[in-house]
Parts: sequence; C-alpha cells; structure tokens
Amino acid sequence: MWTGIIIAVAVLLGLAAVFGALLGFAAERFKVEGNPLVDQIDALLPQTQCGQCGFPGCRPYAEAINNGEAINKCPPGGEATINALADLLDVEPQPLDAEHGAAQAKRVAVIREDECIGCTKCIQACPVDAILGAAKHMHTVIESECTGCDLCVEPCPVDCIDIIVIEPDIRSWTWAPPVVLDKAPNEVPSATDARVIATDSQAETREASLL
Amino acid sequence: MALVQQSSPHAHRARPTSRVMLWVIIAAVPGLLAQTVFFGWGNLINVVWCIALALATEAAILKWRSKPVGFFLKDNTAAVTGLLLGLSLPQFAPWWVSAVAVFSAIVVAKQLYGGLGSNPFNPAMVGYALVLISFPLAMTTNWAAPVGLWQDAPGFGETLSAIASGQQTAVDGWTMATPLDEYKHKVGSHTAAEITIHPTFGNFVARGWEWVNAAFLAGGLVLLALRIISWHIPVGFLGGLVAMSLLFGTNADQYAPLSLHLLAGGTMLGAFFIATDPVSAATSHQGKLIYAVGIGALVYLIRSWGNYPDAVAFSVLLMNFAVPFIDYYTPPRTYGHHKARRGLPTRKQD
Amino acid sequence: MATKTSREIIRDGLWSNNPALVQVLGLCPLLAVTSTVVNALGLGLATLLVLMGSNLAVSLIRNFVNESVRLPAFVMIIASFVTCAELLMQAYTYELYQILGIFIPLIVTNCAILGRADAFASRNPPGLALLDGAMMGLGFLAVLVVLGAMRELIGQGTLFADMHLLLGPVAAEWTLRPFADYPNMLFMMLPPGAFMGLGLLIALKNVIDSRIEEKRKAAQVETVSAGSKRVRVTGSLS
Amino acid sequence: MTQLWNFGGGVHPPENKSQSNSRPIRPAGLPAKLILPLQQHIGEPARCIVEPGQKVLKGEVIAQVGNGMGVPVHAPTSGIVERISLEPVPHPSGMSDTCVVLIPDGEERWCELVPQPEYRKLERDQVLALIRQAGIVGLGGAGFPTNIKLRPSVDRKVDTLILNGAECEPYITADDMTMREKADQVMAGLRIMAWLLRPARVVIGIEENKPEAIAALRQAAEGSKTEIAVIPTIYPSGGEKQLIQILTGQEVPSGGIPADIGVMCQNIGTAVAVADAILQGKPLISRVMTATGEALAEPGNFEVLVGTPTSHLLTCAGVDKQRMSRLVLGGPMMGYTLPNTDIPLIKPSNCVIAASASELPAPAPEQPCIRCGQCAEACPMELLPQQLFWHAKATEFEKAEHLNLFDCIECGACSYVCPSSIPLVQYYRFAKGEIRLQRAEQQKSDRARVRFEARQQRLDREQQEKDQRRKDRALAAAKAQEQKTADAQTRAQDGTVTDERAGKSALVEQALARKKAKTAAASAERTEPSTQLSEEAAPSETFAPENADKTPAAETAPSVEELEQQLTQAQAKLEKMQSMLEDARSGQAPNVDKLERAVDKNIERVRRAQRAIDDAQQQAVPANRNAEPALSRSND
Amino acid sequence: MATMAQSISRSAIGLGLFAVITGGTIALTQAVTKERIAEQAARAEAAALFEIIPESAHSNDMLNDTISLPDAAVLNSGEAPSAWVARQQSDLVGFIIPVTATDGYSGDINLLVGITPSGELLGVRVTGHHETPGLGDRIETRKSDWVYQFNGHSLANTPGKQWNVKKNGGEFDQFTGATITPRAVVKAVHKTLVYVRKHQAEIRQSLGLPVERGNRKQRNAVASHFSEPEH
Amino acid sequence: MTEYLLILVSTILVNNFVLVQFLGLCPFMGVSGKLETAMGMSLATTFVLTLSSVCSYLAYTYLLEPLNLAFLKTITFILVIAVVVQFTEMVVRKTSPLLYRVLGIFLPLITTNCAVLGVALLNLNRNNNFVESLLYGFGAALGFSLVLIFFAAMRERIAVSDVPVAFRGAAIGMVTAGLMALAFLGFTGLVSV
Ligand SMILES: Cc1cc2nc3c(=O)[nH]c(=O)nc-3n(C[C@H](O)[C@H](O)[C@H](O)COP(=O)(O)O)c2cc1C
Ligand SMILES: Cc1cc2nc3c(=O)[nH]c(=O)nc-3n(C[C@H](O)[C@H](O)[C@H](O)COP(=O)(O)O)c2cc1C
Ligand SMILES: Cc1cc2nc3c(=O)[nH]c(=O)nc-3n(C[C@H](O)[C@H](O)[C@H](O)COP(=O)(O)O)c2cc1C
Ligand SMILES: Cc1cc2nc3c(=O)[nH]c(=O)nc-3n(C[C@H](O)[C@H](O)[C@H](O)CO)c2cc1C
Ligand code: SF4
Ligand code: SF4
Ligand code: SF4
Ligand code: SF4
Ligand code: FES
Repeated sequence: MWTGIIIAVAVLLGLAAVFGALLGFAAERFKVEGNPLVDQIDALLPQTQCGQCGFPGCRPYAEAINNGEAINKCPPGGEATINALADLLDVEPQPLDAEHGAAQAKRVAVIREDECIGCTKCIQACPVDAILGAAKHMHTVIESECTGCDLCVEPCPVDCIDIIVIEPDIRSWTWAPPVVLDKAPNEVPSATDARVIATDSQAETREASLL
Repeated sequence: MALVQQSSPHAHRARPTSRVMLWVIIAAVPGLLAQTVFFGWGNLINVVWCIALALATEAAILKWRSKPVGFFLKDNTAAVTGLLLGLSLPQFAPWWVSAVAVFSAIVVAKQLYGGLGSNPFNPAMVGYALVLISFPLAMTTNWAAPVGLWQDAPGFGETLSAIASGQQTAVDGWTMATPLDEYKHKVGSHTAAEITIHPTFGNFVARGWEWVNAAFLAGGLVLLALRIISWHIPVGFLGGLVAMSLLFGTNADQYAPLSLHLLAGGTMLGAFFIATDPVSAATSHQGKLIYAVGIGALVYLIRSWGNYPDAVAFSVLLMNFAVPFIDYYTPPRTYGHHKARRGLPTRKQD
Repeated sequence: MATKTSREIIRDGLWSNNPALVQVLGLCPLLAVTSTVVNALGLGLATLLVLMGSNLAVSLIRNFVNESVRLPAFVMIIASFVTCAELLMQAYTYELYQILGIFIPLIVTNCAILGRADAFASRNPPGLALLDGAMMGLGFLAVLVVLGAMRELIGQGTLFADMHLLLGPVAAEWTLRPFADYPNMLFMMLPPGAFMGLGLLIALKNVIDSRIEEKRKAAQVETVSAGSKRVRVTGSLS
Repeated sequence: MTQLWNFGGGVHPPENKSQSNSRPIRPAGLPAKLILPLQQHIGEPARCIVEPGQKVLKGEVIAQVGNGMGVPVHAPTSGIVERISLEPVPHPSGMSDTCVVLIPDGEERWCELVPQPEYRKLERDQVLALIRQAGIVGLGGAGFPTNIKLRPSVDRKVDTLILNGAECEPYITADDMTMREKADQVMAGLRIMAWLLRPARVVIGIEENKPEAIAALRQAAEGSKTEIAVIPTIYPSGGEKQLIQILTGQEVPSGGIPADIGVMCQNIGTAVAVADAILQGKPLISRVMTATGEALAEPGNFEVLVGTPTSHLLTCAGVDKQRMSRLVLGGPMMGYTLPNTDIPLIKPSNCVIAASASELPAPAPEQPCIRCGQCAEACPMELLPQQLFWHAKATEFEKAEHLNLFDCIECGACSYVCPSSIPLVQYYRFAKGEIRLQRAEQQKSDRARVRFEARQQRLDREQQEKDQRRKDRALAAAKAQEQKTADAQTRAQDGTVTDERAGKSALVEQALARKKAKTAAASAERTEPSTQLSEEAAPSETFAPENADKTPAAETAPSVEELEQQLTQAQAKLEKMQSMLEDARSGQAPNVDKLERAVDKNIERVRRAQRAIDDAQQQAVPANRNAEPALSRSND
Repeated sequence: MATMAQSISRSAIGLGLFAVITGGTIALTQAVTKERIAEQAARAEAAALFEIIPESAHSNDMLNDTISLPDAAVLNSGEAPSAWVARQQSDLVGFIIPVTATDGYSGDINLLVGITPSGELLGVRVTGHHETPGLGDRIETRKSDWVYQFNGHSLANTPGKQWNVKKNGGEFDQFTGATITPRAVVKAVHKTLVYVRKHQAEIRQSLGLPVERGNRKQRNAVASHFSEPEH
Repeated sequence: MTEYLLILVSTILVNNFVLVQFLGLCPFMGVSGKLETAMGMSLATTFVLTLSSVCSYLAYTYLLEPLNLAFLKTITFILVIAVVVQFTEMVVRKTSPLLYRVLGIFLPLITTNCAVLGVALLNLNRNNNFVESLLYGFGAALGFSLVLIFFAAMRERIAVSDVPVAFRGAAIGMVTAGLMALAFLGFTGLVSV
C-alpha cells in the first residue's frame, strides 16, 4: 500500500515540479506591463473633465474603470456612454448613478461681458482652456470648445458666468424616432413628447390657422 | 381644423400583415381539403382546435405582458401558427398533444422572445418538435391510414371522440405507418419492390400523400404569385433535397427514391409554408438560398440516416439557429458599392 | 475588498449571488445530472463537500502561493478533493456514481468552485471561506434539487424516485406519483428540457427579486442627492 | 433607341397625375405678402442686405451670398421690406428661420436686367457667375447651388449630361407641364449647360407616362444630338442615382457624386431657370408648382413667385378647407407635411398636395416587423431596410452604418410597401441624425481631450519651473543665510557676549522681513495677491480629490462642514472683492461700479451662506443634505 | 538571470509542495477505498446476472466462473466473449451469455441471455441500449415486464417461425408504437439459442461436461478473463 | 478514413458537446453576448481543447497507465490543462499583442471549461488512440465553436427584441439554448457511436 502511495506522490511531484518550473520560467520570460484598455475607455468618455464622476478628470476615471470602478458615474456622458462602456467591457449596462448627478442636455458657458471684471479666475478653472481674456479685460467663452462643465461658474467672484442649454435650431435639428404603439394603452408615451415631431403610428395633429 | 403631421411617405400600399397572414391561411386550404379527402377528418379537427387554442393562448399571454390584446390578435399570426400545427400533427393526435404543441409554440417560441417578429425559431416547428420528442408514441402511431385502406372508416364524430378521448394511441386499423416511416425502417433489409408492396405506398408514390403535397404545392404557388413569399426558399429547399438525392444515388434499394422525398411527408408544406416563415428565415436573397438549401440537405440527411422519418421540423429549426449568423455574412451588395460589407462593424480603434 | 459579514455571505450564496441562478456557473453538472432528484442530490452533495473543502484549504494556504502557480495550485487542491469524493462515491454509492458518470470528476472544472477559490477564499480567513463554501454549495445544491424535482415531475411524473441509490434501502419506497396515468413528457428529461427548466428558474428568481425590489423601493425614500460626489478638477476657491 | 438598364427595386404607387396635368400652367399672381427665407439651398444662409422699410424692385438682390457656399435671394416683386424676422419656413421640423417679409406694391417694377443671348462669347466662369447671381439652385429636390454643380473639379470630366424629366413621384406634374409648355426654354437651358460642360452625350430621361411632354421635347430637340430617352414608369426612376443607372448602366459610387463617373443630372426646371437667367437676365424668382389633391376644386400647375404663402396658392386652386386633412409639400413619397398654410413656398418646392382624409389616409399603427422582405424587394438602393430598421430602433447605429445606412436616399419605397406600416424612413432619418450628432460629439470630445492634456502639461511645466525657481531662490537664500550666520558668528565672536541675544533676535526679524518681501514679490508676478495660494495648491489638488469626498465618511459627514466651507469661500471672495474695490477706487479705475455691484452681491452671498448654516445647525443631522440645494441656489 | 532561476525554482517548489500534499491525500484515499470499490464494481456487474439466476439458485462464485465461447462473432458481443456459469453444488444450473442485437432502432442493444443446460431460457436482461425513451426503452425491466415473457421459452417449445413479434406472426408481444426494438431483441435471443445448439459440443466440453451426459468432473473456472469494467 | 469523418460528424453534430453532452456550458452562456467575442473564444478553445486532448492522452498512456495510477487521472489532466492554458496565455500575451487581444482574455476562462477536461476523460472512456484523441478534441472544439458562434449571433438579435423583463439576459439565453438542443435532437441516430 505504501509503495503505491509513494509512487503516486512521486509521479505527481515530478509532474508538478516540471510544470511549476515551466510556469516560473514563462512568468519571468514573458512578462508584460501596461494596459491599452485605459485608452479605449478614455476615448469613450465625453472629456468634459468636469469631475462629476468623483475623479479629477476623465482619464483618472478611465483608469479607475479599468481597475473595476463602476461605469455609471459620468453624468455628461449619460446613457450613451454607459452603454458604450458596457459594450467595450462586456458587462451589463447600469442606470446612471444619481449621486454623481443627472444626465443633462448639452450646455455651454456664457460670460455676461458687461459684468466681467477680468479677474482671470475662470480661465484658471477651465480644464480645456475654452476661455479667452487677459487680466482686467473682458473674457469670453469660445463656444465651440466649451464642454459645459460649469467649473468656471463657481470661482467667478461676480457671478457673471451662465451655463445655458444649447437649444436645437433648424440647422441642428434631427428627426425623432417614431413612437411605437405596442404597449398597453396606458403605457403609450404621450404624443406631446417634445421630441416627437411626427410619426406614422400616431397621427399627431396640430392646430393650424387656415388661410 | 387641424392638419395631420406625418413623416413621408404619405401613401401606402394596402396590404397589411393581417391580410398577408390571411392569404397564407387561404393558400393552405387546398392542402387541408386534400388531407381531409385522403385522410379523414383528423386534420380538420386538429386545425380548428389548434387555431382556437393558439388564439386563446396568445390572448392570455398578451394580457399577461400587458400588451394590447386586440391589436395583436388581429394580425392573424397566431392563427397561422395554429393552422400549420394542425396541418402537420398526426391525424389522431390526442387533444393534449396538440395543446402542448400550441402552448409551447405560442408561449415559449414566440411570446417569450417578444412576440410577433422577434422569434428566432419557427413557432409551429418548435411546438411540433417538442411534442415529437416528448410523446414519441402518440406522435408516431396516430397517422391515419389513407382513405380506402381503413377497416371500418371513422366518421367525423368518431374521429372527434378519438382525439378528445386523450388516448395515446388511436384504434388499430384506422392508423398506419406513413410511407416515409415504412421506407425508412425497411430500406436496407428489403428491396424497394418489397417495401413498396405496403399499401401505404399506393399505386403512384405515396397513397394520399402525393395529392396532399400537390395541393400544398398549388397553394404555395399562389403565395409565390402574390409575392408573399419569394422563390428562393422553396426552390432552395427542394433544390437541396434533389441535389442530395442525386448525390447519394437514386438506387431505391439503398435510399428512398426522390419521388418519395418530394411527395411524401411534409415536404411541400415545409417548402412553401414553413421554411418560408419570414420571421425566422434569412433575410437577403443569398441568405435565403443558403438557409433553404441547408434545410433541404438536412431533411435528406436526417430522413436517410437519422432516427426521424420526416425531418422538416428539425431541419427548419436547425437552420433557424443559423439564420442570424447567415444574415451577418450575406448582406446584399448595395448600389454604389463594390462588394457587400459582411460581418460585424469593426470597432473603431484609435 | 471589504470583508463581508457572515449574514451577507449566507444571503449571497443562497440567493443574491447564487452560483447557478445569478453567476450562471457550474452549468454542466447542473443541467446534465438533474433529470431526477436523486442524481441532483448526489452531485449537489459532492459539490458541496468539495466546495467547502477547497475553500477551506485555499484560504489556509492563501498567503503561501506565488502568483505564477496560483491557478494550478488551486486547481490541484480542488482536483484532490474531487478525486477523493469520487473514490468515496465509488465505494459507497456505486450505482449513483455510474449514473453521474464523468460529471463527478468534472466537478473539478465547475467554474463555481474555482471561482470561489479565486474570488473569495484566497482573500478571506478560513472561517469565512468555509462558510462561503458551505453557502455557495448549498445554494448550488438547492438549485440542483429544485431543477431535478421539476424535471423529474414533468418528465416522468414522479418525485424522489430511486432515492435508495443514494440513501440506501430505506429510501426505496419514497417515490411519489402525483398524477395517475401520466404520459411522460420526455422532453423534460432530455437536454432541451434541462435548459428550459433552468431558464424558467432564473426567470422566476428575477420575478421574485423585482417584487422585493419594488417593495423595498416603496418603503424607502430617495436619499441620494444628485451630484453629491463631485470633485473639482481645476483650481480652488480662496 | 437609347439603351436602357434596370435598377433594383422600385414600386408602382398610383400616379394621380391627371388631376393636375389637364390644365395649362396658370399664373398664381401676387400674394398679399411674400416671405423669403435667407436659406433656400444647401450651404450657408445668405446675408441679408436690405433694411426694414426699404423699397425694393422686382429682381433686386435682397440677400447676398454669405461666407459659405450659397446663392443670393432676390425680391420676387417690387415692394417694401416689412421686417426681417424669424418665420416658420418649409422644413420638416416646422421650425422658424430668418426671413425677409416683403409687402408687394403691386407695381411689379423690374430692376435692370442684363440678358446675355451671346453667352458663348463669354468666359465659362462668367456664365457660371451669372447663374449664381441669378440665385439658381437645383429645382429637382435638394436645392444644391447649380453653379457649383456645373463646375466639376478639373479632374472630373462630365461625359454625360442628363436632364431629369422623369418626375416619378405621384401627383407632381410641374416638370411635365413645363416640358409641354416650355420645351424650347428647356432646350435652351440644356444647351447652355451643355456648352458649359461639353459632354459627349446629352440625354433627357422622361417616364413613358408623359407622352405629350415627350412629343413636345422631341419636336424642340429636332436636329440636335440630344437623346430623348423614354424610361419605364417606376418609382423612383427620377432619383438621380437610379436615373443614371437606367440611362448609363453605371452606378454612382457610394459617398461619391455623379461627376465621379462623368455624369451630371439636372432637373427640367433648373434648365428653364438657367435659360431665363442667361438669355433674359431674369433671376430665379418664380417657378412652376403643382397644386393638387382632392381638397382643391381646380388643381393644376401655377407659375408661383418664390416666397408665396401656401395659402395663396391654395386659394388660386380653389381650396375646400373643410376637406383638407393633410398638406404635403412635395410628393406623397418624399414630401413633408406642413403644419399650417402660412408657410412660404420656396425655390425647391415643386408641389403642394392638399389631400382629403380619404385620399391619403392615416396609416395603421406600427406593427412589429415580420421580416417579410418586401422592403428589400422595393429598395432601389438594394439595402436591407428591415435590418436597418432593427438596428436603428435598437439604437445600434454602428451596425446600421455598417449596412450602409448612409446610402439610403429616403425615397420611402420601403415604407410604402411595408405590411406592418412601419415608418421606416423616419427611423433612418432619426438614425442618421443621431450618428451625425455622435460624430460631432466625438470630434468635440477628442478636441477637449487634446486641450485638457495640453493644459495639464502646461500646468505641470509651469509648476516645475516655479518649483525650480523657488528651489533656486531657497538655495540662494540658504547661502545668504549661511553667509549671514557666519557673519553673525564672526560678529558674535568678535562682539560682546551680552549682545548675543540681541543679535539673534535681529536675525529672526531679518528673516521674517525677507520672507514677507519674497511673498509680496511672488504675488506681484500675478494679477492679485491671493492667487498664488490657489495656483500652488492647484496641481496637488488636481489629482487628489478633496479627501472629504473620497472617503466613505464623507457620505455621512454633516453638511454643516460643507456649508462652513462655502461660507469661508464666500467670505474670501468678499474680502478679495473689497480689496479690489479699494484698489480700483484709489486707482480711479473704470470698473469701480462693476466692482461695487460685485461687492454687494458677495455681501448678500455671505449672509445667505451664514443663514444656511444656521438653518442646518438647527435641523437634525440627517436633514443637512436638504440644505444643500438651498445653498447652491444661493450661488445664482 | 538570477530572477529567472529564482522564479523557476520558486514555482517548481511551490507547485511540487502542493503535488505532494494533494497526491498524498488522493493516494491515501485510493488505498483505503480500493477494495471496497472493486467489490462494489463486481457486485454491480453481477446484479444483472443475479437477476437471471438468483443467488439462491446457485452456490458457486458465478462472477469468477466463466467459460470462453467458440466462434462467437455471431453474437456480436465483443472480441472474446465468455459466459458465466452458475452451479448449484455440483449441478450445472445454467450459463449466461452476453449478446448484442445490432438491428435496434438506434444502435446496439446489449443483452444477457441465461440458458439452462437443456437450452431453455432462464431469463433475458438488457444491460445497455440507445432506444428511444418512452418507446423502445420498454425492454428494460424498470419500464415494463416485457422481457420476462422469454422465460421458459426454448427452441423446442417455440418453433423457428414463432421467434418473432406478434405483428409479424410470432409468439412475442411487441409494444405499441415500437416494433423494431422488440423484434431485434427477439431475434437476438433466438440467434443465441440457435448458436448454443450449434456449439453444444464445445460448450459442454468447456463446461467440463461430457459430451454425452455423465462426466461431472469439476474444472477450475477460467477467471482471468474477467476484468474490472471501465467506467 | 470514414471512421475519422464519423468521429467529426459525431462530435460536431450528433453528440455536440454543448447541446447534447452538456459540456462547456459556462463559456457558452457567458461569452456569447457578442459575436466578436464568441469568435475569439472559439479560436482560443479550439486551440486549447485540441492541444490538451492530445497532451492528456499522452500523459495517461505513457505515464499513468504504465505506473498503474489511473486514479490520478483527474488531477493529472487538470494540471496539464491548467499549465497548457496558462503557458499559452503568457506566450501569446508577450509575443502577439494582436492575438492576445483576440484570444488572450478568454484563455484563463478555458481552464474551467468542462469540455476540456471532459474530452480528456471521454478519450479514456472511448479508448481513443492518438489520432482519435486528436480528432475527438478537435471535433469537440469545432462543435463547441459552431454552436457558440451561432448562439452569439442569435443572442445579438434577441438582445434587441422585446423580451419580457423577467426573461431578459440569462433566462432567455437558456430557453434559446433549450430550443437549439431541441433542434439538435434531430440528429439522433445519424451516427451510432
Ligand atoms: C451635401 C451635398 C454635397 C454635394 N456636393 C456636390 C459637389 O461637390 N459637386 C457637385 O457637382 N454636386 C454636389 N452635390 C449635388 C449632388 O450631386 C446632387 O446632384 C444634388 O444633391 C441633387 O440631388 P437630389 O436632388 O437627388 O438630392 C452635393 C449635394 C449634397 C447634398
Ligand atoms: C427618390 C427620389 C426621386 C426623385 N425624383 C425626381 C424626379 O422625378 N424628377 C427630378 O427632376 N428630380 C428628382 N429627384 C431629384 C434628383 O435626384 C436630382 O436631385 C435632381 O434631378 C438633380 O437636379 P437639380 O440639381 O437640378 O435639382 C429625385 C430624388 C430622389 C431621391
Ligand atoms: C422519434 C422516433 C423514435 C422511435 N423510436 C423507436 C424505438 O425506440 N424503437 C422502435 O422499435 N421504434 C421506434 N420508432 C419507430 C416507430 O415507432 C415505428 O413506426 C415503429 O417501430 C414501426 O412499428 P409498426 O410496424 O408497429 O408500425 C421511433 C420512431 C420515431 C419517429
Ligand atoms: C409565408 C408565411 C409562412 C409562415 N410560416 C409559419 C410557420 O411555419 N410557423 C409559424 O408558426 N408561423 C408561420 N407564419 C406566421 C408568422 O410569421 C409566425 O407566426 C411568426 O413567426 C410569429 O412571430 C408564416 C407566415 C407567413 C407569411
Ligand atoms: S463625469 Fe464624465 S465628463 Fe466629467 S470628468 Fe468624469 S468622466 Fe469626465
Ligand atoms: S468655459 Fe466653463 S463651462 Fe466651458 S469648459 Fe470652460 S470651465 Fe467648463
Ligand atoms: S416590409 Fe416592413 S415588415 Fe416587411 S421586412 Fe420590411 S420592415 Fe419588416
Ligand atoms: S428609403 Fe432608403 S431604405 Fe427605404 S427604399 Fe428608399 S433607399 Fe431603400
Ligand atoms: S460547469 Fe461546465 S463549463 Fe462551467
């Protein structure tokens, strides 16, 4: 009986030692560092740099996600970003974490120029250098570069910065998706939904001043 | 006065889904009639029972999912599913076999996936396959013998009570092995001549079955003419079957002859009514051909070497399974492109 | 990782992180051997024992393994437990062992076990690890048995048939036949029935969870305040 | 006989053309006012060059080309500019855009016109400039500036010029009637375009359901090399890409334009407009439009001034308001509904359908797609409409794009045949819009990332430099200190022992003074003294979030602390403002009043913050969170 | 390179250590349970045999009392099949032959056929098959009593034509819906009986019986063929 | 030759590892959310499964059997598999980042894929020789890949359907797998092995 056991142990020991050595060799020989995933995650974040996620900027959050942080903490990105991240990381999308703020419409900062005292505080606060101006001179926001992060609002001593929602105009307008009537009647979204322009499924009618 | 606001187009061709489905039902009538003429009342009773049950089940499940019941019932698709089950189940299948089939077709195969349009598998065939493997006894012994071979032919009332009695097997003498079954079990040990002595083969190909198949073929041609189905699927299906048959030889002592493959069992019903189920079939022309040829080949394969004498249900399900994949790789070539873009969009990598 | 309380471990294993219903792991034995209660119970018990043993062992040695051989080491521990279980079953419930076939040795690759070893036992003290193993094992066992009962009942119209294979002659008479004259629904005994049965169980759990969640929501008022976790990325006020 | 090819797909909707093509083209006359949108074309809006109250002549330019691609807008009649304002314009969104509103004076006084019947003697570029000055855009659909289209880039030679007389949409007969009645003008315009492009082949494609137009054009084209190709009646044979395929067998590459394969396609109406512009010098101020539909007593074609309100045209055609349930601008396949009849008709508008409820009934509600493939059969672009639909509906835009969503020409053939009456085209439009938005956002966020990283680098660099400077200075100071200590020591050694203590305190005092001076000097580098603190704190804070927020404890921490922090911040702000104000006052700076206002505001803010703290302290600890919104409101 | 060597040795030793512990555990368990397992396996194997010839009906160690059969290809039961012999004291009770029916509905059906020395069936059992559950599986005793009807039949009391299912004009019941499976079993059993009659002489010889009844010399069983079945 | 072909047909279709034999289900359910990943997983599994089938065969035939250590087979096989997997992962990671992106992340999952150990054990049960072991492993992997890829494509479609909430995710996946298994029952009897 004991010889059997000893043979068994010896064989297994031999195998294990060989395999262990192999793995030890490989661990050393094929060592790699770095992770390209962070870049991919970062590319999906909106780069608003607003810190609402609880991280100082998008990249730190990207790194945190790579280390297992939840993906639902970026309000500016909203659902679209969460879905994109979920897709990339192959996890279930979660609803936006309300503790970090709610998803908002696209916004920009506007400086009320006659009130601006030229203190340059906002310039220092803007993470993307979207504010132009020199000391003691009126400042302006470059609208196309502003991410709407509202970090400049707080530091302004005279509160002359407004964050305004970008209203769609005729040139930025896009079609809304049709409304589908396959829910029970009480679940049908109301036809007065602002995004609904016209649908085939629900002939929405508008008052018209005829002639 | 208010003006209607709507996105284009403002004109629509008037052939709604419900009408399409109605046409499918109408086109199946010749086949049903032929079945009734050649195999008695069984199919008719089954069809009525299955349709009623299908509608009731669909209504119940829609209610449970809090969907508008009337709106969806009116599309007639549940009726088509019930109809096709009724047409394909054995004539003397006990009522509960049909019920299980209808229930699994409507609930499991259709509504669990979101109802009309979303089901990846053909509901009727799911129901059929499920009862076939669940109740092999009831599903293999209840085929009616063709009219003329009945000893003591059952009338409508007797058929109805046989079905309603719920017995797993019908009265001996009313039933008979189907030609495919018979051939399958004797081929190899018997010669073709010996096999076809059996009365189920009749004088031509397969007594009764040949006419039923012809009737379904006729109905299918109507659907083709109405452009409710496109030619790719029936042609692919039958083409695949014929090609396999020619490939493996026409020696009737070894393999069932082509005529039997084409005119017995559910071949025509399958080719024109079942494989063509638009929801679970492939999308593009090329995809449809691949899908249908696959079904035809599998039918031959399983009929010749597998355990199941008629393989339409399994073949259809197997190819349904491949459909999403086929669809990814057979998009049509779009105007202005050199070749079709196959597969998935590659993720943008920067 | 914050250590979990035993309460959480119990709840996790049995319900909220159930290996079969939530993690959807260990599916092969789960589906393959659940055609009857007795098979399910047999494999479930074996898995439970192995899980407890391996969790305990891994937790004990958790500070001594080096990274490159971690996985093989864990796997070896599990494999040794499994082999012991296999040998014991062969010795004491031979018929059952034959029915369960290769799924006994395949406990080794039950992802749930290695998963627990790696995710929990290797980071927690032995006591908790043992508890976790027990709870995960019980959760798995429970699903196995429920699925087994469901399939046995629908598939062949019996419950607790052939229990003597596991529990000895006393159990030979335990078979229940709730329906007289039941036409066996073979589908349930075959692979498709296994998949669908589990699908049904998972859906059932979802339904229950959402009910509980609704109740909880109704009882609880919203306390998070939007945006409370913001961090400044630039500048500061002074 | 011209060789014809087929294109895939296509549908045969009922034509409904006889209602409007049985009457000759009638003038629609002068409406009470004309509304002229500044943008009636693809490109940038034109720049308005008139003022309210200004009198303008017929044909006078009232808006010049803006800074992008575009064409001018002309006054369609003489009159007075009433206002320049946002008015609803013909657009699927039903939104408003800037328009010039013109009140006609009824005199119809033309400005001076310069006909160029001898255009062949001019440079090509001159002729193109005339076309542009005449405000001509494509009248067949998109409204693309014709002069740009007629000047293909050097590497693309146009071999085939196609005149699109297909008019495949039901109801519309504007081109049909134009061809019948103005065949000579059509040919004249075609000749001008042919002269500009020098194509090897000139074809006019006309659907076979317009025999009169075919006859008229055949007659007018007698003797020229122009081919009159009679093409089968199938929608959308008039689509540029389809027509090109029918007439040449070639396909316009995806994402490209017809010029890429040496083809150009122009509309009948465009040809007439070109002829008028060159031969008579008339700008594009009116066009032929079809007014049809069951709600009209006398449907037909009208010569309509650009900017005419729809109501005017409808009145001309004898509208029965009660019967009208839907007003479509364009054809029933591609047109869009108008919300009211005030909306003006513009250059690319070719048809108004005042439909009764039975004529264009509301479709059944959308049902699920049954993948029947009818749509794919109908699609002239050979797309997979149902797949596009599934992806668009599921907002899987990447996949929709992969299946060539952007090749869809929105012809509506798929929706037309769909048995489940799915508004497919709307889904595609939605998806296209979203994709464009996403692209724009992606671009913007990429830019933001670059800017953010650049800023971080800059800050780091500055910080390093500053650190370096400080180190240098510290080093220097230390050296000096050493020197001093050494000096002091030597002095102490030299001096009396009683002096030692005094010497030491003197040293300390000196050091303090130096430090003060240094701080002052450093802050002088910046605009204001206290900035330095924040500046120096910034980098460390940038990556170390306020620890109170990071630790779990912060979640439960009483918000009184936060409030206090807010208060100190507000106080700090206030102090700073006050000091700035004093500075400004002493310096007689111009922004004194601004600063006064700011100081007042900050005093108020401090008070509010104080109040909020008091409130918060009174309440129980859990309630503190609720105080927070009040505070953030106080920031307004 | 030092790290490499270190890494190698560390891993090797670490894994080796585990190997010793785990290997030891397994080997120990195996050593402890070995005998019981062998016994269990043997008993399981024997269960079917004992159903045909119960333990009360014989006294020898039937499992180890086997004879090899001549020319057994007809039985399709493996390369060198051997039959188990049951004896009560010195009387020969019967022997059990493993047989395979190849023409089942799907795949082979493995049978054990027990025969008395006089060629009468002691019993038939199915040990393995792939027939359709619910249809063909009624050849199992767990599912139906069908196989018991063979008991007592012999070539003598059942003429050749009767060795078929009733449907084909034979003696034996088929079951509803499945004729192929029972026919295959009946055929195989019949074939076995025919085989035994044909090879009577050899079998008697290897049983240690005189070709002419009389010589009852005991012979040691040929036990070596029996091997533990793979699981 | 036909014999080998039959092994392939049998393992790919008739006795499909996933749908009929219940092996490798965890990755089958877990990595089938996206077609792209499913393809990566298939490649990785095919490689490992074939390799470890052969390696285990060799280890058993030339080590365990001669030494009469059959009872060590489970632990030996799993050790072989773990090492093959881990070694492959390390090598791929280092040498081909591209390949690693496609397969790398799936490799660790394969250790706990029952199919891999299952193949090793079934090779013994079936007394497969070397070539048969190779083919058996390869066929099993092909069968696994086939259903995994089809299943992934199907799940992408299901993901956009209006599935009742309780069934979203794993539950409907199970039902679908069940229906697929139902379809695969059609192959029974095709090859009697
Ligand atoms: C966005 C856009 C860009 C275009 N760019 C050019 C161009 O560069 N050169 C050109 O000759 N035509 C150009 N075209 C005109 C098209 O080739 C086409 O003739 C015109 O859009 C009329 O098409 P439709 O009415 O069928 O939509 C452009 C059209 C669009 C919509
Ligand atoms: C579906 C579809 C149908 C069209 N039908 C016509 C038509 O019947 N007649 C026409 O002149 N243009 C039609 N167009 C517009 C042409 O594609 C093309 O833009 C026009 O002929 C170019 O000429 P233009 O630049 O002079 O407008 C259609 C466009 C689409 C997308
Ligand atoms: C799915 C299926 C499974 C079957 N399984 C069996 C079986 O296990 N055994 C059998 O004898 N016949 C089986 N059959 C064959 C049929 O029941 C066949 O009709 C019958 O055996 C012929 O018998 P008959 O001569 O009594 O009609 C099966 C048939 C089907 C369709
Ligand atoms: C040509 C055609 C064939 C059909 N075939 C089937 C079928 O085989 N099985 C079925 O359940 N429904 C069939 N239907 C009905 C319908 O498509 C089916 O119920 C959907 O699969 C339900 O989502 C068919 C419909 C059409 C138009
Ligand atoms: S919340 Fe979003 S946008 Fe703001 S910093 Fe975090 S990741 Fe960037
Ligand atoms: S201007 Fe203000 S809102 Fe805009 S990006 Fe800069 S800090 Fe953010
Ligand atoms: S026509 Fe409509 S129902 Fe048919 S496939 Fe296209 S979108 Fe679906
Ligand atoms: S609208 Fe687009 S998808 Fe539909 S038929 Fe026209 S081109 Fe095809
Ligand atoms: S249990 Fe088989 S792969 Fe997980």
